[in-house]
Amino acid sequence: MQEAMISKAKALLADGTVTRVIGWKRGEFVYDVTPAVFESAQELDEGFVYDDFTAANVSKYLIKESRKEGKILCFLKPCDTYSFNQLIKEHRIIRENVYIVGIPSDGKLDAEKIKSKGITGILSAQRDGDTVKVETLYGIETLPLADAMLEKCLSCKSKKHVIYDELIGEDGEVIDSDRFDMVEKLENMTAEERFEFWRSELSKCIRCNACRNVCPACSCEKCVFDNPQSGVENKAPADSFEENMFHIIRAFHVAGRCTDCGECSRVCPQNIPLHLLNRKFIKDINSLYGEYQAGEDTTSRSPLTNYDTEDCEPKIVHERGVE
Amino acid sequence: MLKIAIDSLGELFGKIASAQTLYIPADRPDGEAEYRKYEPGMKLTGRLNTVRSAKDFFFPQTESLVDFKVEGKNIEVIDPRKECEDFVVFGVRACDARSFTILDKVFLADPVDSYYKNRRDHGTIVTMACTRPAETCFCGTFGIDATAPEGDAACFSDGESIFFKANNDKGQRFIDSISSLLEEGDTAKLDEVQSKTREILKKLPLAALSTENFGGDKLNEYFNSDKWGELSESCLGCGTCTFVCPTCQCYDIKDFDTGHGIKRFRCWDSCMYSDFTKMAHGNPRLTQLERFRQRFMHKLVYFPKNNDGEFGCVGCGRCLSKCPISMNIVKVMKALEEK
Amino acid sequence: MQRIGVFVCHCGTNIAATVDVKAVAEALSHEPGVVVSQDYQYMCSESGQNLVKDAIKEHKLTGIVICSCSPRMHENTFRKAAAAAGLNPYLVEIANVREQCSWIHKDIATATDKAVILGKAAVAKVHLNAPLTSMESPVVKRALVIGGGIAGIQTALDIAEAGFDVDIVEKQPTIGGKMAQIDKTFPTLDCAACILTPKMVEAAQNEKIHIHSFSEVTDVKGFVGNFTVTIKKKARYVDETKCTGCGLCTEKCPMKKVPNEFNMGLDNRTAIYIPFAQAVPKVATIDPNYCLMMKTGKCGVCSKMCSVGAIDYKQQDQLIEEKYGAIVVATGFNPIKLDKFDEFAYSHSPDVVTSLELERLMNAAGPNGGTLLRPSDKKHPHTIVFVQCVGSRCDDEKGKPYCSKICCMYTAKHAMLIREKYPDTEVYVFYIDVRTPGKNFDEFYRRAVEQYNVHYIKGMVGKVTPKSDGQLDVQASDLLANEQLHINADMVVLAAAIEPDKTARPLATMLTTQMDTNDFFTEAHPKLRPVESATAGIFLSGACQGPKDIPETVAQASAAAAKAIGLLCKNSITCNPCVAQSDELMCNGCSSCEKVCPYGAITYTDKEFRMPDRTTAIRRVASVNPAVCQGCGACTVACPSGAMDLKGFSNSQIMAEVDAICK
Amino acid sequence: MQVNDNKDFQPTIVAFCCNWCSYAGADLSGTNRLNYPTNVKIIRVPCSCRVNPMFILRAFQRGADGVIICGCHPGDCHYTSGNYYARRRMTLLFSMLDYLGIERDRTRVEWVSAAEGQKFAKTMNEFTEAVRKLGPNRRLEDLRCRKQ
Repeated sequence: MQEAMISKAKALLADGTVTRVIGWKRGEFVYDVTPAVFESAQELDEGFVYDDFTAANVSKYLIKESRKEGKILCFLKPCDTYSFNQLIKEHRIIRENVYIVGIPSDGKLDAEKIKSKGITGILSAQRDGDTVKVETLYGIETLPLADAMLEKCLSCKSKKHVIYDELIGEDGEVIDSDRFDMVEKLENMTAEERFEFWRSELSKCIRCNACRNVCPACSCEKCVFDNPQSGVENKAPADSFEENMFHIIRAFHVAGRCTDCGECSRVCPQNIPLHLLNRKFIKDINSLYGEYQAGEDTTSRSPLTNYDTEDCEPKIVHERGVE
Repeated sequence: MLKIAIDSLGELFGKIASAQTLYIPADRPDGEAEYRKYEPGMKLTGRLNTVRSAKDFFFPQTESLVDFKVEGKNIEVIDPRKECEDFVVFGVRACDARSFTILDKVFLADPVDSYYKNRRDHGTIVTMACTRPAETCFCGTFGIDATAPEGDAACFSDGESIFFKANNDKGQRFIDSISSLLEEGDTAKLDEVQSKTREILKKLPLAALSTENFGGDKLNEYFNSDKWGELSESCLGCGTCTFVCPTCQCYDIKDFDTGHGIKRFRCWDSCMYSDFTKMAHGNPRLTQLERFRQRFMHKLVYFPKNNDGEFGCVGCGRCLSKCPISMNIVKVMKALEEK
Repeated sequence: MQRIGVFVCHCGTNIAATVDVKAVAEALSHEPGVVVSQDYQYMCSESGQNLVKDAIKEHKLTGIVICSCSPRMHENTFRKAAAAAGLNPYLVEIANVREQCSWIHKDIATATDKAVILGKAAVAKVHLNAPLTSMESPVVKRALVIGGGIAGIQTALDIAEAGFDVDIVEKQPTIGGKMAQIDKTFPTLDCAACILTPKMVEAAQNEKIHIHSFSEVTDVKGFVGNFTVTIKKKARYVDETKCTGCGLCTEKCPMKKVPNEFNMGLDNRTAIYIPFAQAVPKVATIDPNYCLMMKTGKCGVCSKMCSVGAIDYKQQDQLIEEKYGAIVVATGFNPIKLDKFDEFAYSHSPDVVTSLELERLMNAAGPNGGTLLRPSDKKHPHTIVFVQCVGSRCDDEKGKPYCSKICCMYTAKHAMLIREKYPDTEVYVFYIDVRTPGKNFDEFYRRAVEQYNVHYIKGMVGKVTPKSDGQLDVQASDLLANEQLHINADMVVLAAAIEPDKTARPLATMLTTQMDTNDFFTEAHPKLRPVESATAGIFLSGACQGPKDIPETVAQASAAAAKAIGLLCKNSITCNPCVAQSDELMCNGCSSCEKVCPYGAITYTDKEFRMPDRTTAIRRVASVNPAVCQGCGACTVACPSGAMDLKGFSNSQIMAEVDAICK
Repeated sequence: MQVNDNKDFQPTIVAFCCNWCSYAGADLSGTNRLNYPTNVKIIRVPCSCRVNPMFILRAFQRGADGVIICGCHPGDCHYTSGNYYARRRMTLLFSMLDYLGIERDRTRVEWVSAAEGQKFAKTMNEFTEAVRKLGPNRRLEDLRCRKQ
């Protein structure tokens, strides 16, 4: 795949379709790839990489990149295309300045997750069917694929590209995913248990803002949490601010716009399952206001800027689920 | 050397905790490790290091500086500080141990930061030599010996026992306080473990990384390097690297209106943030490039320039693991070295 | 530094009996920024107001808080008083310590505590109040009526009567609309043409009314008092100013096989035509789809016949732009298409007709000169079956969920007229319910049943099948008798549901007015503002807002006119200054606010900004038109970055109140 | 459920009322001298759609024990559609708070028209009682703001 992408990129650079390519650049280790812009065939040959660790969603970079001179080529995985579309809808990306090549993805590995299984000194990692073989400083370790795969890929919602100029490989389908299982599990806990669960997770927050800064839906010029005028500005974890304000408000602000790309949880240095907040909103929206997938198109009204006169009353919250 | 069987660590921790607050690195359900206040039954983590460094105990992410109690039109000023109680941080790695040398240069230099000093005076750092360094480790680059950590007292494990060594008076007092549980032991096996570890350290992927091309005299050369644009291009401007870093020490001072008054507190800040050191006139570093450059120039050039060649990095590798887009000091060093 | 005055009203004993007003004044005097805190017997009295005014001047107050009755009662009083003393009226806040405190509580201690908290919240808010100035926006003294049916005509006549210029835009070659096609009207049975055509003529002759027939609205910009509308005058290939309507061309035109829309396609017209004899304007129009000259370049008969030289085969569509202060929508309705109702054989048999087609079949100016004949063989029908609710009150997607309202009455009218004129004809009406609310309506229906012996059968028609003998087999159920019926009918008349005109939805988009799911325009308030749209300056007339009969339409048309006149009478509009405001530096241009604005007050523009990284960039940012914004605040919550805020109820003001209450 | 019904607990309750219906309804319950607890303090907003979830969280942060939002009945909004948006926003917010383990009875939305003084008073009596039973809000408060 990587070779096909590089030759595609070279061809598009050569025929002048694009002037730059955004992709991923090889790092020091097998897993530390960095999103990067390539401007020549040589740069592509030297550093372009697409493998089991190229998980970063590059859509958000296109806000900035699409405003630069010349057209840019981006390689988008199925999940990334949803983010891209949503940003088009919000007038954040200039579509004409981007050439999209859709690329397939069969899930990415998570070095942090592998490390959390006690594996250290990672030198390489190879997928082999349902297992992953990890070569380390201390020998070879094998672990089940599910234990090494990114959470967001384990509950992938779609292998379909919702926007592209061309595809490498076959397009996939929307998947019947089990992504709401954990939300449901939480819903079925008692309020006390839910409180304990979220308190223990959210209290780990160090307010590094990685979740916000990586989030394609969080593209505000100035975030309310950075704006002293907003009344909710806050820089560091203070008492219960993150638990009671930051993560709730952030999830609410992206509700109806979050495509469930899973980047928030991927980047959280404290492994807080932030996607479970967004998924709760998605699940509620689906069940209360009809199925809605943000980013699926560029024209539909998001559920929170829409209504139906027959919508349910807020007291439905009091009437269902577990208290 | 004095030692205790690993099986008896619980007893040791119990004894320490009975005299003062004890923090040890313990496992979290998600597989990461964090420092926790010791409670009976708690076990040392098997992970090499914690997500948050030992810095937090001496320079917490937020702390109250002064309170103003407002009643109608009256304002009363209250000092929220209390005399710190003695505490022990156990199991600090060599890299984190060195971070205190760096933090001390900032906070204990004149004018002394009394909040920090209060905690330094009352805290005992007990370090633990590494036996299984990770691929992200590069403490050796900064002259740190992972097998001989600094700190008030150091511990060494041979897999069966933990050996103790005092590095200073405070460390000696600590060892004395637990000496009833310790016994003299043979270090033959430990020596073997140590030399094995040293072999691994030499083979680490980043073992060759050197600071020889960095330091206070490189300001002009690197400040204007054209590499910064490419390096900072993908930076999200989040604070992950800063907040997991054991040596980052920048803070902001803010007021919080509680409704009854004002709490003036300081909190960690990150030079990667767009409002870092924002002043009345605006922001001195307007682009992410400038902010990104600031972080690495500070660690590799400005800090050694102002602190007798001491670099602002200890090679713990946290930022290598945690940066959302995997940009880090190692990549920066290597890129700047490329001519 | 703020200098705030607090004034606590006793309201006689209304407040003072349960709230210790002196204690409230004393407590609030210690709040930050408060420089004077007083209580008084009746703050709203002249002497009370003077007390406030004097304090404003004496203490150079920058804001005042009145602890008194509800702001709904006296907010304006105190705003005026403040203005009189030189303080911006929007620097006044009211703490409602009567309706929401003294009147609902009995215990003096707790009521006083609460009054103090309410006062503190008001003080906290007023700290953040900004002086606001009401904008004045001039009103263009001209109205536009879109649609020239009876609704549009009536509205235009009333507006013109009040002395304002008014333009009618009608997409057909003539005004008159559906009413012109109707034969008789219920419940009085007067001839529709006899009452409509004088109004059409009156409209044509009124020098304040300007009729743009054969025209469409293509663009609407602006806002209340100041709309700019682009009207497309479609080419009719006849110079309106020259044509005298003599009709010679229509007689001589060789192309005579054009389906006649006015008679619902039941007969033919010529390629150059005047829709009907009383058309206004009485001007010919060439149908380019049929005109031989236009299609083949060979003919030109009309041009040769025309003595005034009005024929112009090269005429082009023309765009004109006009400014209006008010717009009245009167786009009316149409019967729905019946292609989804195959069971009634509408498309298979010419003898199955809609009610509107029946109107033409019975009309003296219709295809049969007023004699009711079966379309297929022009024979006199002896049995006619009427089917009600065809597509109305329909559960599935074939039809409409609503009641079309007029069908019950016009069917009774049709039945009665047929029985009157042709007593030998049997008339059956199949209905779900007969709905006759309206003056003299039920009496009318009863006459049909009792005097004219129309057979009303509660039940559904299941199927209409054309038979080989030319008759129609109507299979139906009688729900009351609980039996299946077969009727051999000569004609079947379908009461097709009515729906808004197809042009309504694109028009609503242009006007930024709201529509319901059935494409009827939504009124500003279902009870209290039935003829206004939620968008200021846009009014609703007739069936575009919902099914209506003629008297209702006319009533609403006049009501809409009255509202439009009320607007046009003003030289300028004072806008509510408590409107949304976008901080362009923070705006992302995401359009969330625009989507929730019920008034279309938010627009986006690309503007050049100096960015934090010293570059300049073109950014898409929202701006609010303060003349259109009504200040609901929906946008402020939709905006994730907080770029949108509401003056007078800003985020910081509301949070200050929250803080004061919770502390 | 707590056994203690917190008889002596005086909750702080913030009520956001839309200017056109519910605030007028509140006035009407005053005019009719219909009693409801002093715990309820009303904040006037132009429309229920002006209520930002941040205001609600802010109230809880600052120690409110219950927050209620009142607006025109659906279909009667002065601004035609404001309460429809509010209804969606509040449904989702309340659902999220519930998901986070916050007591459900601390939040409520009620549609109260300008004529429903009785309903306003009844609603406030019920809501206050429900919140009183829950006891002080400990889960959403910010300790820095707690009354000393």
